[in-house]
Amino acid sequence: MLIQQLKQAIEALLFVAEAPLTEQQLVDHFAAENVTRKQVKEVLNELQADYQERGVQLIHVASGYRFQTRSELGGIIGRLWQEKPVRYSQALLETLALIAYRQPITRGDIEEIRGVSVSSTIMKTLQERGWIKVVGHREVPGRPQLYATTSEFLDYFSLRDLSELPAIPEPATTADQPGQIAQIKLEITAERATNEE
Amino acid sequence: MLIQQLKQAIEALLFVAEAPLTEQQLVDHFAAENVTRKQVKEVLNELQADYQERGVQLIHVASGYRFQTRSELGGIIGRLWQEKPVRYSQALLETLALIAYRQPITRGDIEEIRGVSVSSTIMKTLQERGWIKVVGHREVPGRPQLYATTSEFLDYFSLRDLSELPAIPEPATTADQPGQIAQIKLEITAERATNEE
Amino acid sequence: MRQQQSLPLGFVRGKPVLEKPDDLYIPPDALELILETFAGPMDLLLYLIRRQKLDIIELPILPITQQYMEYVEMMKDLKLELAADYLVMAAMLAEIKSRMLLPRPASDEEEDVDPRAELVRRLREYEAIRQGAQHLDNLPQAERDFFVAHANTTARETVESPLPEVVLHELALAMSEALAQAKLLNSHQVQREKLSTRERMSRILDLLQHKKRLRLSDLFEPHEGRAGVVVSFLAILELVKEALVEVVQVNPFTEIHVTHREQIYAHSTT
Repeated sequence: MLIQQLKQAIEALLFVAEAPLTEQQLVDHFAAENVTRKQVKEVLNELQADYQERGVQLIHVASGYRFQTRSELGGIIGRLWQEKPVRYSQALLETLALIAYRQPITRGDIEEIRGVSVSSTIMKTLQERGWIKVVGHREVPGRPQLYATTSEFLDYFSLRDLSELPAIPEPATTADQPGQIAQIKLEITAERATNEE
Repeated sequence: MLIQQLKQAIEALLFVAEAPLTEQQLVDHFAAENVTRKQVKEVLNELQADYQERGVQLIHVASGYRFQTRSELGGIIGRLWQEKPVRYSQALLETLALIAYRQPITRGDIEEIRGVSVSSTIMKTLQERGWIKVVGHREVPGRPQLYATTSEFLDYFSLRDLSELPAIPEPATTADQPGQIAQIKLEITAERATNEE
Repeated sequence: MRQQQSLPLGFVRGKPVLEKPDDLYIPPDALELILETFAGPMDLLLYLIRRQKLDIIELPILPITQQYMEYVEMMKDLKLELAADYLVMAAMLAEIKSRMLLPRPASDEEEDVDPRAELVRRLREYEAIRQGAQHLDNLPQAERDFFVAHANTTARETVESPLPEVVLHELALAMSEALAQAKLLNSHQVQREKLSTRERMSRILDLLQHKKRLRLSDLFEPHEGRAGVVVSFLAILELVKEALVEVVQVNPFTEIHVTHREQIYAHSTT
């Protein structure tokens, strides 16, 4: 397969696939043509460059590559539809930020930091949107659920991974450190257990 | 609005609109920016030229302009939706077997042997596949159709004639099964070997 | 009347509402707005600190507590149903204040922890999270700032779903299963010999679909040899036995015909 044909095919695939496509999915798609990973990478890079200044761009998000419109055009394109885009409340954004930046985290942790009880509506909304999920339990009385963000969350905010989130200050350490270290250890255990399932 | 911005916006709009967009719809969309029909036309022409050699092309269809994949790529793109072949049901296989081994046979005969009614879907599937056909009617009330296998059936299974159909194996359900006992023994041995590892 | 200073009643679209209307009338909608203004007591506390341009680390507990209480009192005055969380914070501030006021025993100096430390930690963490929330809000969001781009394709329509595969062995197994179900295995032993006959039966019936009458002699193909003739003959006998065809000879020594039974009826009625 000529690289020019491969480029056209990958471009077309990315425009018609229902979800973002990963490098691996693309390599697999062309298994019959013996297309190498290197070729796929090369084509993706070329396409990203080609579309740099266009109305749509090739973006690498958590679940793969997809074409999406330039962010600056949001307002103009939004006119196509009657409804205005949803604006999220401060409470929801703070809850989401806590889960995103401090995951895995329990509802209790969120309430402690925000100083208010977390509304069930907010947690339900976040889960229904597929942005957060339960990744385990903290092994303390009551075994509270530990929440983390999903790849849908990253996709929605056009991010590839959590490291792309703009930085915020690290949590301040408290006097009673040993307790916190033990806690972190437990969290990791819980997460591992979930992954093995 | 700069022509460059307008081009990006129209390009993005055509990629997100649910249906093709007409020149008029585009002019209306930019009413607030005083974009002229001439400008829209110009942008559309430019976009058509830009995408001439790409994996997707800007096509003018009856209801307007839309981006669509190059027709030559059909086969490669179609693979995205290519399903893994499913398996036929036991009921279908038994019906086919009865027709093959006991032809010419009526649906009633098959039902009598299998003890359950034969679904019309199964008969339709087998006929559509070209494996069975009606070769006549039994002259009894209702004149039921007599089914037989076809030469496509023989071709599919690489048989010269029906006499090459394999002899029917003993069903696995009967009690005296030296073969099965041996098999169980082997399984236990295999399991032990695994445990010893 | 309580002294107002410049405490905001709340924020409307991010802008602080500083003045209570002179006539003390607050439209019901505004009350709710005020309630929803702060995302919680931490938010309020942080606002008070920032407004006074104070340092969180050096948290001046006395003025902050005083201002916080004023705000809470004002909310009570306005008959707002105050969230319990605000009162919890008020109690916490009061406790810290009282501990600050108590003289510290010299002997405990090593274990002495600033009573504000925990609140300061929480405030800093909350401030960080507020920043995080702001970052999230500023990130490009799907369906607000960007839209996933799609092109049309006809490729999908041309996809044919592959037909299931069957191997011969499966067919034999299925037959065995079907017969086992009917407990008819013994009486239905299928012999290879007989299968050729059954195939020939199907063929004769099929021929009769197109030609109503077949000459018996046409059913014997000389090139098949003796075995072929036998198979055809057995097939015809089997078809007659199963009452699927009729063999007719109008006069002795004339051509023998094989016809569909239906055909006989047709002739006899006309």
